[in-house]
Amino acid sequence: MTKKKIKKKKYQLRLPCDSENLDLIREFVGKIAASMGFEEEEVHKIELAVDEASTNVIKHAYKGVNLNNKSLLIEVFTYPDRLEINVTDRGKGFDPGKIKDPDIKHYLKKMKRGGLGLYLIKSLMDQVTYNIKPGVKNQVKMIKYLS
Amino acid sequence: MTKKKIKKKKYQLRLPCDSENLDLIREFVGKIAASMGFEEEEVHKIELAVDEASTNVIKHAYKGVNLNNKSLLIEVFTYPDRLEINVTDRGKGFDPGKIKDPDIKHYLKKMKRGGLGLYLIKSLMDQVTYNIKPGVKNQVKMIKYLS
Amino acid sequence: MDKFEVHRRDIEEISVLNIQGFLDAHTAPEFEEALQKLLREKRFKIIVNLEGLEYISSAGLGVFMGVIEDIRNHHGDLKICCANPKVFKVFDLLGFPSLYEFFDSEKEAVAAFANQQNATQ
Amino acid sequence: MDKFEVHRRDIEEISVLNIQGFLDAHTAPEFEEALQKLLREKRFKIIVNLEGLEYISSAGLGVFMGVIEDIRNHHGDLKICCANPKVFKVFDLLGFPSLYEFFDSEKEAVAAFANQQNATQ
Ligand SMILES: Nc1ncnc2c1ncn2[C@@H]1O[C@H](COP(=O)(O)OP(=O)(O)O)[C@@H](O)[C@H]1O
Ligand SMILES: Nc1ncnc2c1ncn2[C@@H]1O[C@H](COP(=O)(O)OP(=O)(O)O)[C@@H](O)[C@H]1O
Repeated sequence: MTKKKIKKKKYQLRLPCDSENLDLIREFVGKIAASMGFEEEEVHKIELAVDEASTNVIKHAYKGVNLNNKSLLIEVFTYPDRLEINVTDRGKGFDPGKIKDPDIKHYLKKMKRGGLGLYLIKSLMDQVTYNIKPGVKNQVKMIKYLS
Repeated sequence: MTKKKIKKKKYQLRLPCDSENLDLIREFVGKIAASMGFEEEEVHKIELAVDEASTNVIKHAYKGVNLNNKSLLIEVFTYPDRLEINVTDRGKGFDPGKIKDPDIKHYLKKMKRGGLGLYLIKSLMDQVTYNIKPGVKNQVKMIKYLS
Repeated sequence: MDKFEVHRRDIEEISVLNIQGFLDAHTAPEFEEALQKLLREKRFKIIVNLEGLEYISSAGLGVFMGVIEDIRNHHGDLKICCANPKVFKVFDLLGFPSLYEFFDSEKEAVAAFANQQNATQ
Repeated sequence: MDKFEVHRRDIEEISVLNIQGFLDAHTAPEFEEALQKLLREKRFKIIVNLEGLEYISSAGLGVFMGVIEDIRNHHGDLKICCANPKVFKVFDLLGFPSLYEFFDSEKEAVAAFANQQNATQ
């Protein structure tokens, strides 16, 4: 019996930290997901989750951080049964445990916007983990299984 | 007088060496070129040149080469006046000086296909240079100016 | 790089914003500006028609949240119509239908403003 | 990931291959196979209709080059029609119009086969 090699493929995209690139990021991830056999609805969820994670990097990661190369890294790993996506920055980081799920009625009263991104990511993907090392490597890892 | 910082942006895409990814590569480069203001016709030329360089990596670079990570790297640098694209592999390399421009009538007689890729790249882009270090880093660098 | 467009039409007291394309963190400021302009003109009866909207992220939803209180404080409302299922799903995931009225057609949204008018007269 | 399609229609002695979408190194084998099938069936009067073809790279051109000698040795021909300007430009850059007949419409390509027939009778 030969040991079966696990069919894993790696795709990597590194971009300047600018919202004009969200489009490119969604297309990149969406095409890979579609080629794996994800249905259109699932592809949309994956694109949205990656958009949200990338938007957070663009909006928050490098705020007040003095760094020459403010880039955004998207890594996609495809497996026969699932898609894994890492969105990584080298910015100031954050404590995901401290971010509460949004309460929409509360938001309305406070006229506060936002806080929706992390919640959406959790709702859209099957598994989400954070790995935060401020200034070194802050990573959101998202997994979606093929059904 | 303040020294004006040159507006250079860097985009990087790393992919498995597989022709199924040509589509993704064209979209990636095409979107960046379009966003810089290249006309549709020029965008097409840029996409085709990058497709040809990537196809060469997929077809030739790792033939008979035993390597775990056979990947293809596309780097795009945008400047106010031009687009630079590097297509890089770590395969066996080749001598670009030894590759002659194709003679189409000759090809027909010999029933030989191919040899067209490098010629097309030269015709489509404003500047093309090769940097070959077999097994280490083989790079085709292409430049297109905004007119 | 995103394609996004806002078009405004006024129907008497009501202003309709047609938004089209991709509404994300890059294009949200354009939508925000169109809404703020209405508020500066004291036009508080607003319908956002999503018929041509292909995509929305939370940055787009944030724009809706940012103006609604101001609008309602001025006895106005922002009603939403013609969302495609994919776009509606995002609003729905975040509980928007409990705060905003959604309609299948623009006509129904216009009628809802008229009915409110009658009820308060 | 590419979208590419080949459809075949026979008009008496002539076979028309409609190719659509993106013809690159990934999809070229599918086009090659469709041509080889015609050769196996000894059908050597071939029109390739490019009406729906959005993109071609040298891998696609290589397929045309690979079969033409065999076809002409059998007193047949491969004629090309309905290329859009972007696609024609690629053929043109590589000197194909000196080796292959290009037509604006399929009708003209069919007529060219008929004329050749008459000339040799
Ligand atoms: N990559 C990141 N770097 C730094 N802070 C982040 C990052 N991602 C999220 N955050 C923090 O988490 C908070 C919640 O994010 P999110 O739910 O997307 O809402 P919003 O971005 O609208 O505030 C942000 O306000 C920010 O403080
Ligand atoms: N990245 C590469 N690695 C190794 N060899 C290459 C590479 N690019 C080009 N070559 C060599 O150059 C030759 C000419 O390439 P090209 O003009 O694209 O025609 P074709 O690929 O159809 O042979 C190839 O046959 C190959 O030997």
